[in-house]
Amino acid sequence: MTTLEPPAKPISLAKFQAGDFKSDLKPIWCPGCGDFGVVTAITRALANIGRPPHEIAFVSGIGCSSRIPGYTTAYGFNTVHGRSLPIAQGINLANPELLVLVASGDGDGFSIGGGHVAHVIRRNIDITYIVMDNQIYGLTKGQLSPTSQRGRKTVTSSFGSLEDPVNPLLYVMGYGASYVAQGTPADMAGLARIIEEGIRFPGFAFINVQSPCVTYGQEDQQLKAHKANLQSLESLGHDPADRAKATELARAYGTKLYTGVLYRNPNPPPTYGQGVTERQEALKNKAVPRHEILNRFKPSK
Amino acid sequence: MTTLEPPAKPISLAKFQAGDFKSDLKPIWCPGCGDFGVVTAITRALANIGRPPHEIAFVSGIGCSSRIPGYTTAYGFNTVHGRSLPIAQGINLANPELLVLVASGDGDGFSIGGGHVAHVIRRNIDITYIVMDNQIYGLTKGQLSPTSQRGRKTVTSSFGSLEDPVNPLLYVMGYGASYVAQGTPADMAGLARIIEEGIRFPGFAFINVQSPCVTYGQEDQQLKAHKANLQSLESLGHDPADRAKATELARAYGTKLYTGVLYRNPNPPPTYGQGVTERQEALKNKAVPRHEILNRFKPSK
Amino acid sequence: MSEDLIIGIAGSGGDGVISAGESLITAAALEGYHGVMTKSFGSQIRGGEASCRLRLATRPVLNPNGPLDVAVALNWEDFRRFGAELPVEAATIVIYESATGVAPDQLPLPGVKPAVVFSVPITAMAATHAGTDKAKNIVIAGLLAGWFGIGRESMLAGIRKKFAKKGAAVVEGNVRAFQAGLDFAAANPLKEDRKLSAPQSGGLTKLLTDGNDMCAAAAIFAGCTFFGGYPITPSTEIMQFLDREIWTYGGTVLQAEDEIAGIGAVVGASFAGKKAMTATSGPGMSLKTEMLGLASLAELPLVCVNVQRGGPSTGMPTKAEQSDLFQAAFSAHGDCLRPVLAPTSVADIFGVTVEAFNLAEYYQTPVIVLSDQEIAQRKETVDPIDTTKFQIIERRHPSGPELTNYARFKLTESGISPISHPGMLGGNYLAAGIEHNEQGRPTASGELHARMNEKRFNKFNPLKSRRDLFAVEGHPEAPIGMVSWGSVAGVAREALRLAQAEGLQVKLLVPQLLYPVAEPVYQDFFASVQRGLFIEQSYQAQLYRIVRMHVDLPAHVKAFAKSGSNPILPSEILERLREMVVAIQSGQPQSEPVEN
Amino acid sequence: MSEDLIIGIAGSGGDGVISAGESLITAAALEGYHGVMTKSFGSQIRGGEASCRLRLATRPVLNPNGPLDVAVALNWEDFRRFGAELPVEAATIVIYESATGVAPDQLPLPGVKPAVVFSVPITAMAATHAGTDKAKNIVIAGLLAGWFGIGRESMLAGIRKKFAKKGAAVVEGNVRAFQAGLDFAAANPLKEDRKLSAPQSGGLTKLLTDGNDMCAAAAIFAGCTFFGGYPITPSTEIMQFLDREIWTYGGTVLQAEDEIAGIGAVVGASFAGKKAMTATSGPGMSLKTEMLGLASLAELPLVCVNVQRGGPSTGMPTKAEQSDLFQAAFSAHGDCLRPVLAPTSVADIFGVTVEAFNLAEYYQTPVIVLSDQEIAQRKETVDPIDTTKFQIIERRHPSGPELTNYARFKLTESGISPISHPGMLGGNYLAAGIEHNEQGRPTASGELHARMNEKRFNKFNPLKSRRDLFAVEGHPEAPIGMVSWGSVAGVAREALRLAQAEGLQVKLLVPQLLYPVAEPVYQDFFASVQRGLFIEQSYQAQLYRIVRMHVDLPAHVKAFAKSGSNPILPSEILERLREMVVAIQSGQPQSEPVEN
Ligand SMILES: Cc1ncc(C[n+]2csc(CCOP(=O)(O)OP(=O)(O)O)c2C)c(N)n1
Ligand SMILES: Cc1ncc(C[n+]2csc(CCOP(=O)(O)OP(=O)(O)O)c2C)c(N)n1
Ligand code: SF4
Ligand code: SF4
Ligand SMILES: [Mg+2]
Ligand SMILES: [Mg+2]
Repeated sequence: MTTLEPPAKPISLAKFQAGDFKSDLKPIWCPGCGDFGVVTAITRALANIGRPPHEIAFVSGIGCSSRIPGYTTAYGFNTVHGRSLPIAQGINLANPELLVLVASGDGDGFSIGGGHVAHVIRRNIDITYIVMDNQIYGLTKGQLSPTSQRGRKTVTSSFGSLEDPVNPLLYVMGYGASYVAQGTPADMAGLARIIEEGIRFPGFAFINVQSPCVTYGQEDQQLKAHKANLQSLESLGHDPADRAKATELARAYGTKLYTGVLYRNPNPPPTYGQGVTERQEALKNKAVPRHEILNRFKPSK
Repeated sequence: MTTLEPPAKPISLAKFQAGDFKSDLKPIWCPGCGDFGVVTAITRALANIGRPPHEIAFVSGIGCSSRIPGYTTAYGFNTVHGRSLPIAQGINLANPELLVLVASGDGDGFSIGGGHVAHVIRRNIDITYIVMDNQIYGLTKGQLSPTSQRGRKTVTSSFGSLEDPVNPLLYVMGYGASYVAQGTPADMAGLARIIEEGIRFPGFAFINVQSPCVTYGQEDQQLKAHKANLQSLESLGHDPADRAKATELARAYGTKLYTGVLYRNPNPPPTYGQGVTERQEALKNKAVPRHEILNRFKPSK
Repeated sequence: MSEDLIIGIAGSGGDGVISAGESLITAAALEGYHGVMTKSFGSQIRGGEASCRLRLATRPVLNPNGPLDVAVALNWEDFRRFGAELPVEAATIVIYESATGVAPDQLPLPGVKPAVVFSVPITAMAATHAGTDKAKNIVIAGLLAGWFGIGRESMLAGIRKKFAKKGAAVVEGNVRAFQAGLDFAAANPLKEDRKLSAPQSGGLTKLLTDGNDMCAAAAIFAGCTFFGGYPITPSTEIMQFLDREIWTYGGTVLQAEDEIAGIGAVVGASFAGKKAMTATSGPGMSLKTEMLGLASLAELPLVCVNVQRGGPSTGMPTKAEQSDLFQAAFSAHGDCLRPVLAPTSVADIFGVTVEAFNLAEYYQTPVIVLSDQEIAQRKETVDPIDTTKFQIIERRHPSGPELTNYARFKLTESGISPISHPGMLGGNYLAAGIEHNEQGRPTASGELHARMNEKRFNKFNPLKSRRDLFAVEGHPEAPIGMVSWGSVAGVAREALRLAQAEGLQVKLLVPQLLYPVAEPVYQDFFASVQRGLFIEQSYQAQLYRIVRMHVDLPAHVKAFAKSGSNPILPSEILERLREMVVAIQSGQPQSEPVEN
Repeated sequence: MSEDLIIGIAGSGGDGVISAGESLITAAALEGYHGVMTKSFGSQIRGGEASCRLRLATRPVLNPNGPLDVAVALNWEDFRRFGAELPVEAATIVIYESATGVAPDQLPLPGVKPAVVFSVPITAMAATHAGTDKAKNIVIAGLLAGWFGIGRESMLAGIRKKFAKKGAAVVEGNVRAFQAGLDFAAANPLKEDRKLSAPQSGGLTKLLTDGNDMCAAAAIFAGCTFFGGYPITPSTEIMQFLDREIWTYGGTVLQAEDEIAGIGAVVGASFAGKKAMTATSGPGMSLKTEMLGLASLAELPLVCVNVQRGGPSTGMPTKAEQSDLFQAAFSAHGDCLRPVLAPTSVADIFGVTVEAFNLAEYYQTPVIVLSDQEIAQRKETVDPIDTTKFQIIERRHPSGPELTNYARFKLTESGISPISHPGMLGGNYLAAGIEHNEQGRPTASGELHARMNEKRFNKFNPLKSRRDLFAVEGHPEAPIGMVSWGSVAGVAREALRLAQAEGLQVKLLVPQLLYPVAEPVYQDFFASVQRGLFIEQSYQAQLYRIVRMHVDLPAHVKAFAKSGSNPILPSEILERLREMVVAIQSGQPQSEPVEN
């Protein structure tokens, strides 16, 4: 077991219950959808963190999974498909004091939104990115997703998919992410734990959640199969500081269901926000008052 | 030395000179720009391949580098910033007989266009993708590029960049590319060779070219520095079939200048185009004539 | 006997409401009735409430229309969730599940007391006869077939076929459930005048499909061999149909990583010489903007279907609206023009899509087809279409002398320059989004830019007098004129019928071509008009505004416009037409119509 | 003495042409002259040809205007490449490099024989006096200072300062080169009437800057603390200026991976409560469409600057055009409205940008600033701006009772609902692109959608009577009216002056607010108008068309429009005004103006 460090930014800690983070909006997911478990895990993690709901910004894109913010009491922003990361990044840089969570789906995060991931990671934006990976487009009723396996038949791949799936774990490792974990609602305690740890981690944290789609998913992608197949990385004795090993394990995505922390950088790089704050501090005394900014345009000989 | 296989699709081979592929449009690059060497290397490679100009589609985005298609006699398409790959992909799938080349810059290819790379690679679209990586935005006059190193000062990073650069070689390895090479116009013969080999390679081929920007580049990014620093992978005895080693070498991007073929998959997967063609063949006999397609809507009891 | 029957059925997700509606409309199509069926769901993906509206008639059906003739409620909570979508009046026949425990004179329908109410033990009948609750929809089908005299034979055949695989016992159980419905109806007869008359066309079988499938089929007919797109409600079925069908024609469907890549691949395929298409809805259109501009400047043919939903932004993805016309016409930066077409019905989308391909190929341009959620997803009976009537146009390739010193963007008189593609010897050129000279070489010359702009605009001039892309109905010299487009045109058409039946002098203009504005067509139409109304389902009355840009409309031509998902009814329009007649007769300015 | 002097200088990249122009306009600004300087380059990034046009005057200068008073050619090939950008007439004084070997009466200027021609051994003088070719620009500065009586002292001071670091020898060399220019001028005097009069304002130093820097400075003044964007010509300098300055105000500049991410971060920063901005040009605008729609629906303030270049698509990136107005107003899908403002000059962009932030924060909306390449990149003298005149508006936050059961999208009378942001206790809500109720919860109700559309449109009503965002110049009851916007407004203003000088009864309307269309303002303006002209640099005359959507213009109001990069000159406009006067007097319909 890893020890949890104190929360990164203890602005106004208090004692909370998971229920304090659940809104009264009734989820409109299909009965049995894995996302029910994810929202529960998130609210549990948040209760442990202790930041009050109004200091949390919870951003998402569009998809079944992206409905999550509305089911919490945080400031939610259900943005547009694929753009949760850029928007969350703006929130973080505008106010680094906030706790910024991002929820996404496999399509939202790795298809239309895939182009933003590398950049948010290489900037090390201090947000926690939770992808509910169900290997399908749920909200739009069952089209091929970038994590659907080759050959899979869906309503947009009637004769089987002709492409290899993306590997979210391997990609983010390649982008240099410092915290990479995977979970499933089949292990709620474990899921809540890696989310909590991700939030506490100083910098960008990526959590891939195998969250079953009961309506369009395959049998081997359901909770029952997860329970039978999951392998806890901790129980395997994996050392999350071992980057090479983590990369190797990441390659098994799609064939093995490893849960827990795959990689945790023991020496995480500075966050972009830190760089910004330091720069602002360093330059503060060079400011001319805003109303004198036009003096910049006085011609000089 | 590797032996070059015969061209993948010998539609109408003939004897050509590099000059047959050079158009009479005068390049408007700055004198000394590395891209001059790249267009030369490409035309040399094309002469060796032997496909006539009219069977070649040469696609690019926007940037100094993206001007290349206009300087060749191929069918050129200077598209919009960051979208050369999707467009090239459409060309390839619409007519798999064509030879499709794509030219891009570090910004065009890895910043605005970065989201398309993974998908074109996991589909294994049969195109040759040449990125002229000068670690700067040339056309727009010297802004930070995704391959600029951390701390670099440019007109958009007056106080130094706060972000880690992307690693094109590592990224495409992670995406599962089957042919990955790097070159520089400082070694013209080597550059022409890896381009030719990339074209012959059946499937997606990625070639990162360290192509100096003489106007906005740094001294250690110029041809002279390249000549001094480049290390040929061949001379290092690197086996391009060794994926693990290739991944390791890719990590040195930005610190070492390795040239030659980093990775060549000895068992390349089928291309997307092959899958498409097979499917078309298999289903051909199920066609109803186009003008009878509406029969699909006859109600049946 | 009745000529027109509107049935609304609502229940919860598992109740088979939609499938009951589908067997009815299928049976009706087989017997030669006209019909449309629209579906509506709660926001759940699965479970939640579901409903359908079915309109069957002996003559062409132009829209789903308003109040129900027949309401079927499997439970009242779900039924009431659909509110204005399933309006019940005093004249409505109400059929409901007895197990709801509601008394026939205590229906939870505020302010309405329907005269004819049947409490039917639907679930119990299903359980008794078929041995399963699941046969509820079969019972409903039996009830409706019995009461309204439609589809008895074909539905029975349908049941036998559908359950054949499950064995004789299941088949017979369902047949019994159907018969139980028939028997119940027979035992509780309706007045004869509520039955549906025999179909006018003498029972000729019709096609049955929805707008998305029809659009996809039209693309195949027009010769499309490449589709690139990204899923989005309510357009995805176009891609799904093509994915099932296009390969047999040597074509390809690419589900791309996003909408930009989807249309990007289409641009590439078109450059490579193929007829190519993409389809999407509002948010996807917003992302495709840059590529549409590129295709305009590089003069590359492509068809882009926008199945409009409620906007702006994510808006209301499952509801129809006509609020993307401004975007269709004006989204790209710079001066450019691309044709925008709109179908008015499922049948109409066939011709409109074929025309879109023809315009795209002929004018070398992107063409927008503005469908909408209603047309896209409603099932409609369609009279057999004679496909030999349709001409298929191919892009003009250069040949012979045109291929020596080939000038891709030659300033021809028509503005249309023969277009080559990779593979064509001698046709090599540089395509680009950069302004260019006739050879395609980049230029920064203002003069060349002006000439190329002129070329790219003037080539469309002939399009503005394509009167065949407009329907004028009603008295040609009428002093009252309506203009309506898309799915709402069906409502306006019905209002026209009603007005004519009352002897009002009214006419209606229905454009398939929305942009460019065909000035002469509007000028002619409005020449006789003293009062007029653009009828549109958008807040801004977007066609009205766009026509005003180019045509000086008579002073009293206004708009009657509503935000999406708020029904526009023939009766409402009729009301306004009557007011106009009065205003003209009295010379008084009328009260301003709802105009946003 | 002359009141107005137009100088054009052209040479090749290394010739220092731009720097010569810059020292002149700097000197002029210091002495209190008015001036504008535009630059133009060949398509090369480095090397290639370069030119600048410099207009200096004793009263405000409204545009770079047409034919040159003075042409300076360092070589004829490069000079001629600029064609219509540097027009030479018989009255032009031509100064050229003797080493070109061209005889003064054999200038390669087809069809023109300038009366005054000086062949000057510029390069030789530089080499002789400064010991290097590089001092050519210093010689040119000396020549012009000598002949036109400007900037002698301040340029000398400038030279001393500029070369100080390189040591006394270099300084003295350059001073000698400058003096050589002065001496040459003295030895070859011009008629006295070509000299420039003393500045009217009595020599008060002016500010000197370009539109992009001014826009960025205005953003800082308005309280902007977040900028997210992606480089694109000709807007990048806005980001570059902010990157140098914003950190000191606790602000941040993010160069994002693309335009979508750039505006995405801005949307996020605004949601987090900050004043935020992005800037781009056409292709970037096309990519930002979806986010603009999101910001409209979620009612989030932001400012988006579009520095217009030649379109469509990549078009002509270094040339100005006014062809993105349709896009600014209509690009997003669905019914939505966002204000569009345009500055007419470098000075004007200050107030316009501040106003854009005020509107954004007050109305909780994206606001588009339509700058253009000319304003953005021309150097202009600006009278000192009294910043205390400007009010700064902050978004209205909820407080007290508004924070119990907080309803983010409350249907208030004004349509403006107090807005909270993360960190504000009790203000928690769900923002979304989905249609919502007052609490921000998703809805698919047509009725709610209609009410929210109404709210989102009606809140802008007060904006339509903001007469302070319009300038009316000339005789208020004139029968001839012009409308012009953006950089072209300066040309129209000059035409107005000329017309007034001829005694023509003309007026001019210059809107800063382009959209929504301020109907009452146009109605009032056109009340007296019999003939009118919208003057615009676009093929489609986009403002003319947009105004027509909402205002019934008098029959004889037309457009005079040209594609980008084709100069519109005061003299051309004057010509048309004269024709209009004749037409009115004779009651004849005039010949149609160039209207595309
Ligand atoms: C720009 C845009 N494109 C497409 C859509 C339609 N759309 C909504 S969610 C979605 C994908 C859903 O899949 P995923 O992200 O895996 O989430 P899930 O529903 O499976 O949780 C799509 C294609 C949209 N809303 N906006
Ligand atoms: C959508 C869009 N955004 C931005 C630009 C402006 N732009 C053109 S090229 C370029 C980057 C050039 O850098 P790179 O891709 O590295 O190519 P290089 O010029 O260095 O070869 C940019 C930002 C554009 N043309 N279109
Ligand atoms: S469709 Fe799948 S992902 Fe969506 S709510 Fe239903 S089960 Fe969950
Ligand atoms: S700016 Fe740099 S990349 Fe562009 S042409 Fe000049 S040297 Fe080459
Ligand atoms: Mg999914
Ligand atoms: Mg570059």
